[in-house]
Amino acid sequence: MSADGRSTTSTTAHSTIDLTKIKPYGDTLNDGMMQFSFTLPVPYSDEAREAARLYLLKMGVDEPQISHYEDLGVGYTFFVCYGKGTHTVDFTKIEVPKVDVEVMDKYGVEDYIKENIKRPVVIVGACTGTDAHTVGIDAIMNMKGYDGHYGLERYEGIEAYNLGSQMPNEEFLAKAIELNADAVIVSQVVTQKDVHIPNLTNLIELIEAEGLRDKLVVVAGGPRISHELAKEIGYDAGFSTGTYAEHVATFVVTQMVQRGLV
Amino acid sequence: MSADGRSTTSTTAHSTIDLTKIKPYGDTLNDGMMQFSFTLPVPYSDEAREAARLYLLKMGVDEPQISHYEDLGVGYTFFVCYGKGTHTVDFTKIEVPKVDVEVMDKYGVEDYIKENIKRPVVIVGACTGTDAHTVGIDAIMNMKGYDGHYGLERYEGIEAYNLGSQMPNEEFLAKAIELNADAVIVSQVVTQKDVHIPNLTNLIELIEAEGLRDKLVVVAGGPRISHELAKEIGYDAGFSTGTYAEHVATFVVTQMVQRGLV
Amino acid sequence: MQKNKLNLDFGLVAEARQSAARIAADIQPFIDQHSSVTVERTVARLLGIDGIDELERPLPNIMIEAIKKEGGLPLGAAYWIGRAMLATGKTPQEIAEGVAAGEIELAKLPEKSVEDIQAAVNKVAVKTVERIRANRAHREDFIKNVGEGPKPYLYVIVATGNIYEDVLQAQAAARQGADVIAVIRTTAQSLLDYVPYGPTTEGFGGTYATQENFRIMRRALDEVGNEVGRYIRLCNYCSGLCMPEIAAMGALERLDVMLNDALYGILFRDINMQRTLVDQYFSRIINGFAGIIINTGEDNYLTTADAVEEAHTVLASQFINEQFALRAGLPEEQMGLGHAFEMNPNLKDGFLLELSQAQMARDIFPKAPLKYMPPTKFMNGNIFKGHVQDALFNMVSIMTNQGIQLPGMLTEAIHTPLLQDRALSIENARYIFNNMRSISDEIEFKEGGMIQSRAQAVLADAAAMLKDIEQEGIMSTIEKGKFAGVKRPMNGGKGLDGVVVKDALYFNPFIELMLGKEGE
Amino acid sequence: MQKNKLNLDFGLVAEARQSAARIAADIQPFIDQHSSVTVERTVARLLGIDGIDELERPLPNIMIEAIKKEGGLPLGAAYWIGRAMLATGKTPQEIAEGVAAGEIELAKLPEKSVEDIQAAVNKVAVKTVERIRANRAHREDFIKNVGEGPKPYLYVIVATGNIYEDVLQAQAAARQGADVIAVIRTTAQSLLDYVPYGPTTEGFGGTYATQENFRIMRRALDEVGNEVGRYIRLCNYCSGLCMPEIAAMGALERLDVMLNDALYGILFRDINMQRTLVDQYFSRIINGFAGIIINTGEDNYLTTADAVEEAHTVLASQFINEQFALRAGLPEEQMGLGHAFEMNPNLKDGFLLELSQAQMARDIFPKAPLKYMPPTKFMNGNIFKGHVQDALFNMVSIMTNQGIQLPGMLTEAIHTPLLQDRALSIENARYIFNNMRSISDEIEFKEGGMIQSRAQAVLADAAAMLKDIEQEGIMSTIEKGKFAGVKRPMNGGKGLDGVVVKDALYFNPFIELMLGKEGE
Ligand code: B12
Ligand code: B12
Ligand SMILES: Cc1ncc(COP(=O)(O)O)c(C=O)c1O
Ligand SMILES: Cc1ncc(COP(=O)(O)O)c(C=O)c1O
Repeated sequence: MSADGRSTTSTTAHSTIDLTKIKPYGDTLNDGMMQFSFTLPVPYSDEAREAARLYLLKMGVDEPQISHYEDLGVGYTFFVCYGKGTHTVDFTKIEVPKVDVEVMDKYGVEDYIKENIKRPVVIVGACTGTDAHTVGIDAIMNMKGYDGHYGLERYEGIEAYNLGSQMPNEEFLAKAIELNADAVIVSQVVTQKDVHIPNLTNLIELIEAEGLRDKLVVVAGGPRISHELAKEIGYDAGFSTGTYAEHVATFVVTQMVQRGLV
Repeated sequence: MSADGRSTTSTTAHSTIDLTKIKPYGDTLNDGMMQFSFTLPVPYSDEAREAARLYLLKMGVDEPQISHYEDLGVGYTFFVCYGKGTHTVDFTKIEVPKVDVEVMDKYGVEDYIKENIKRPVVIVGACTGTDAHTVGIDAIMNMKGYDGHYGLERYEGIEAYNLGSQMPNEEFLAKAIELNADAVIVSQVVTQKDVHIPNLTNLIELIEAEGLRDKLVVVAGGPRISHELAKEIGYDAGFSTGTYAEHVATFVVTQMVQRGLV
Repeated sequence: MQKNKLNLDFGLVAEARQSAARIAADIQPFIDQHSSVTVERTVARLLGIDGIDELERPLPNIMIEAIKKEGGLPLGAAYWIGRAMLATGKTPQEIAEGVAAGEIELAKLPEKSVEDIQAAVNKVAVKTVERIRANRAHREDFIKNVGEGPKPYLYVIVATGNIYEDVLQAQAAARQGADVIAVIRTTAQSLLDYVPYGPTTEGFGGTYATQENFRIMRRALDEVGNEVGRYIRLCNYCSGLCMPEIAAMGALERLDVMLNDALYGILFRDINMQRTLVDQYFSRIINGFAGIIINTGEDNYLTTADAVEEAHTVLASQFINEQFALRAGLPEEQMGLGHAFEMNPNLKDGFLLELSQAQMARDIFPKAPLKYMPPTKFMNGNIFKGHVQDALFNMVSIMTNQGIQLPGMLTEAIHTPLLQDRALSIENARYIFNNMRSISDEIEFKEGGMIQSRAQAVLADAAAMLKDIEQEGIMSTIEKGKFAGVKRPMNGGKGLDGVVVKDALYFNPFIELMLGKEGE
Repeated sequence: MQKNKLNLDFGLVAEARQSAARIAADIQPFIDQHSSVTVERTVARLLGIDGIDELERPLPNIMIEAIKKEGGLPLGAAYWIGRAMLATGKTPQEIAEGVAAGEIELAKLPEKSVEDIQAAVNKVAVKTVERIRANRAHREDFIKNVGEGPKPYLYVIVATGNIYEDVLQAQAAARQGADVIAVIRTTAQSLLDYVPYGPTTEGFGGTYATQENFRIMRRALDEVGNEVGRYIRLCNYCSGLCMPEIAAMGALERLDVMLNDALYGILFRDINMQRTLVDQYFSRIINGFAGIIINTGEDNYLTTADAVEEAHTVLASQFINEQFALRAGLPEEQMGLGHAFEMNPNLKDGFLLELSQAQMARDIFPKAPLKYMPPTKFMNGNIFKGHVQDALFNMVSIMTNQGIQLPGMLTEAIHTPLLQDRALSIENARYIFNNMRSISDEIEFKEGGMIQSRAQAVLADAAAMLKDIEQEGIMSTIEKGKFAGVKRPMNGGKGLDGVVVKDALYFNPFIELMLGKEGE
């Protein structure tokens, strides 16, 4: 699809999109229309309604409209609102850091290993810390895979070890060393109050303390783990919702070659 | 319910609400949590996602989280987000202009007319301009009323004339003069592109041109007509969702007495 | 499939249908004896007259006003156009332009024999009819070769006021899964006694219905239909003061669905009843011939009246609309009879009553692609609850095999749909339709239970009401306010002055061409 | 009411039930021969021992560790406490404090006759049992005098981590219509081999289960229950390494519902199977006696396994849970057997399969207040679609008369519920429950249709599986990974070192008091 993604017959409507100043779209370009819902800790009243309106005005919302408000039963009031965002964003300036390798499929990865690495690649994974959500890491590692995409255990040339859930970082790393891992991959699903950050950071610190940071490909994943975040806290890559085994496999094997870890 | 509306056992949770600085509440006081949904006119992509995040940041939303985004099929992307509002509102300073008469019920109004006006009160209503939504004005005027509240036609001492829908302002006013109206009450439901504003303004101008502004109680109503808005464009009062006949009846008869129109 | 799930008394159904048939038959002589300005403008359009003058007055209006001014309307537009063709050798369009320019005065042209006139007119008329027939065939081919969505068709509206913005929204909707796109008309159009011209970009709560707008949208939908592999139907409104004209425009531009009700204009737009009854007849002949599905407006009753108490008026009106449609040669397969999910959501067991009502319509009109309207009256600003109301509505639809579904909008009480509102609404319906696809075949209703009894009671009330109307006559019934609680006097309302009694020599070539040859 | 809507083979149901009964009977001797540290701590608690030392170690733990260190655990805590009571004349609490302070060494106290010890202990035990009985009566009175909500009860969670914040949210939920408030436990608590003490304000994704927190919440719910005119049930979790202890705390503080599954800890928390089987028995005796509804955790199978393929494992587990519960004197009316609405929403006709599954559970366990869990696995960040998924779930619940409904949260895939999420979720359920109140009585399923056949097939698979397990034995079955695809070795997992073989003189006064006298 082209940059503005619209087909010829409709271009007359919006030939004027200015990508340096984009705004929300309701039913007319640049109308700024947005929907909001939130609760204010004040009792259901006209004053509460006004407070919600003022709040949206402060956010730079024009013509805020309180479509619905109701008493939540503890002196707090819930609001559903619409209004027109006045801010704009320069879309032309946006650059998102990405895992930028061309994703190979299972056979591609297998061939790549045969040609470029010529020995089994060892990948050790787990759901570390107090996290017990194994479905994500299982989706990536187990034979069966996920959504019709086989997991790493089924890849020829990859030895995959899934160490399961609630794995303390120390134990996890010890096991990885024992198995002679080329890559360690960890999953973090519980992110409430940012519990995943200290846990992920701790693992990296342990790896550094062991002097292994250069020799290992270190990857994190989970529904709220962005590549950006992962890089920030010292990982080689981060993978989020919609990841399949081939994504992480491609990344690991190409990293190994690029970094001379073969 | 008390100002903070909470019962004794829970006060330990939030004894600290500072009403001069209120913020949205998710599950912890002052967490600022809000929900958003909107569409940006840019194609579904990581960059679009980032644009949505930046947009929320511009609005003063901390830790914006894009929970969901999807392609709308025309190069536009829809977002569902959560994030933490950083603004605050001073709740103690809020004053909302209100129709401030103690609402009387039907019998109260009837007695009030007998005692203070001593002649029939003539109220003429319609849905004016191009608007054809009669259900609202019918709810206020027709015998049958609405939600168990009788309409003005059933009030002893009130002569109510419901002129129906799509009534041009000129015709409406002519009819009101002919009927010797004490009050004219108009309904406006279609508010798209603010069509109601010129129409309501036009009626007031016609009334003023006829030199009748002082002699008439002039009231507007509709789901998006606030008292504030009505006052602003020269009406005596505005009534919104949740209005019953007794509200407007009380207002009309007390205004008449206050303004010496008996 | 047709299992009488509700244990309805089909003897009573037949009685009710006969009452309705007699009601329609009773008024047919009146219809046959009259014509109207819009009927004649339609004839002019179908004979090729289009365009506007420098004051933006449509040529069909100029033509018919010219004829009317001379008192020539009882003979019909075809007569005058044909006579002018013979007299001048010009095409209808050239004649209209001449009239508009003041260069031709129809009444002053030499007289011709009626046979010659008819022959001349028929030659042109047959071409138009062929064009419409070709449109119909084109639609059928598209569906055969490219495909269409399963029923219930998903019908969504676009209402930006700007035809180009509408196109954007319509294509988005089609990609999201919509099967029918209805371009809502601007607020006041139904009361205009002419059809605006050309592409338009300004409307309130809707976009003008113009032939050019039809064309633009038709092209856009064919394009996206090819892309998504489904024929996307286009819908507009032929209600108001220009019923047959808009029907004709729709037939020419291959619209697929038209709002078209025998009584709606009378009850909800205060259009004179004589005018509407005459206009609806010709409009339906055209729709019938063009293979256009009509949508009737029974749902409107429930936006003002109570859906529990007044359910039988919906059914009674469906019977009447059916009979009026049959008389106009419109087959059952094109009758999108309307009904709506409009009970108070806080009603205990209200869902069962809705289910009963919807199943009843299904069983009584088994071949009709019923048009099912979403909750509107009881929607409020709580979009979350509203989205659930819409989900329940979608469920009833798939549980009872409706034909055309207007998925509700979570923002119904707030604004005309945003792009995202429509996407969510379609998603809601598609999820439910797929996840419950076979449910209507799997579920039965308890013998003598609440669902069955309710339908039986509503049917009985509707049959009684129709008996009543049969005694009273449809016009007198409307005068007394028995439909939707609205009283309309015989000679009140808009557009009466556009009604005319036909002369013995009157002729309209299209009635015969469309009805005789293609009617069921 | 009990109509066999699915045409199930109740002979096969009886067979399956017998298999399950034999599976449970088979393991009972093992259970009877063993005790565990938490069972003994429970006895200590029920005899009045509570509190912590200056290192925040709970006194029941200090007591049992002291006994264990001396090798005295095979005789049971009751023996040692009773002996100390006779020897010192102190109350159990004073004794525990003495032990903690290092002032009393239990093994060094003079021996007493077992009869005397039992008599002394029984006197205290009877008082505790009376207190629990009174709690039960109090609940029944409250319900009789003030009332309760109709079924399905609306069960919502609070999970702020701070008990006071939880109270705020719980009272709000009750006012919005919730019938059961579950205080979710903090993430790691199930693996603690002790129960924390006092009011707590720090937890991750949940709040610590402590007796003081129970008390605080109980008071808050009684208060709001009186206000709204409905008894508000309080729920917590007795799974993990402290099953019977938490059951005891719940019984003492008048909790009403407890998560309590015979296999959950083994499969989902990797707790040793011997430990869990022993612990669950005593915990269920307590729950049974206290009139507490247990909730089993079959829903968890479907968060990892596929709900279509693995449906029969849910049913098999329900049968097993039922038999283990009966053995512990827990009547059917208190068996909140778990199941869940977890099929892929994009599955064609998936709703019919869900309906079938839910109706099957209803028909096979007619008296049980089934606990029905919402969609979680297939929820994603699209809260609007999620809200519709939750609506469909609510529909299945009311269509099949479930007992306890955990309305889904539209933000399931995003965060633990906000105040407003819970309000919307309750509104969704209440709307549907009221609007379809009688539907289960009105709707029947087609003979031999998809709904009936599916249930029959699932039942057959479950019966076969139970036959298999009966051959194999429950422990070996789990070792082979036949439940939820999870393999657990007999001697693996947490907590095995807390299991002990009982001495011939072992006694636990509460088993008899609670089971003998009140067990159905
Ligand atoms: C299933 C589930 C459970 C199951 C887990 C079973 C199991 N064995 O995994 C059970 C019932 C045990 C459970 C328990 C709890 N859960 Co839970 N659970 C879920 C649920 C419903 C689905 C998660 C899931 O399986 N997703 C499917 C997988 C395939 O997706 P995924 O994990 O995102 O994985 C994909 C990508 O992210 C990526 N990926 C993931 N990991 C990795 C790793 C690498 C290396 C790579 C490359 C890629 C990658 O690839 C995967 C495939 O594309 C979610 C809600 C939801 N719908 O998301 C809540 C949810 C995650 N749980 C939650 C909570 C709070 C809990 C509890 C703490 C509740 C409690 N107090 O008891 C407990 C704690 C358990 C613990 N100690 O961690 C919260 C988390 C809130 C937050 N943002 O922090 C959620 C969001 C629910 C909620 N709204 O409260 N849960
Ligand atoms: C019923 C209805 C119709 C019916 C109207 C039938 C009739 N005779 O009234 C029909 C089907 C004809 C209709 C048509 C249209 N409608 Co309409 N309709 C509605 C609907 C579903 C309900 C309105 C209603 O009856 N509410 C119930 C009454 C009791 O509430 P109320 O009007 O707010 O009145 C209360 C108070 O506001 C107050 N009040 C109101 N008036 C007055 C006056 C006085 C003096 C006082 C004191 C108080 C008072 O007291 C009343 C009782 O408490 C709304 C959606 C919704 N759920 O709100 C859309 C809605 C109002 N319609 C809408 C539109 C756009 C139209 C059309 C323009 C669509 C089209 N292009 O064809 C047409 C145009 C008609 C026209 N020319 O005006 C939009 C308006 C959008 C906007 N914000 O501008 C809405 C919101 C739907 C939508 N989302 O698109 N509609
Ligand atoms: C049959 C019919 N025609 C037309 C309309 C549209 O109304 P208007 O007359 O404003 O175009 C409706 C609306 O519901 C309808 O049901
Ligand atoms: C039976 C049972 N116990 C306990 C829990 C709670 O888990 P945790 O062990 O983390 O407290 C669940 C969760 O679903 C459950 O089903």
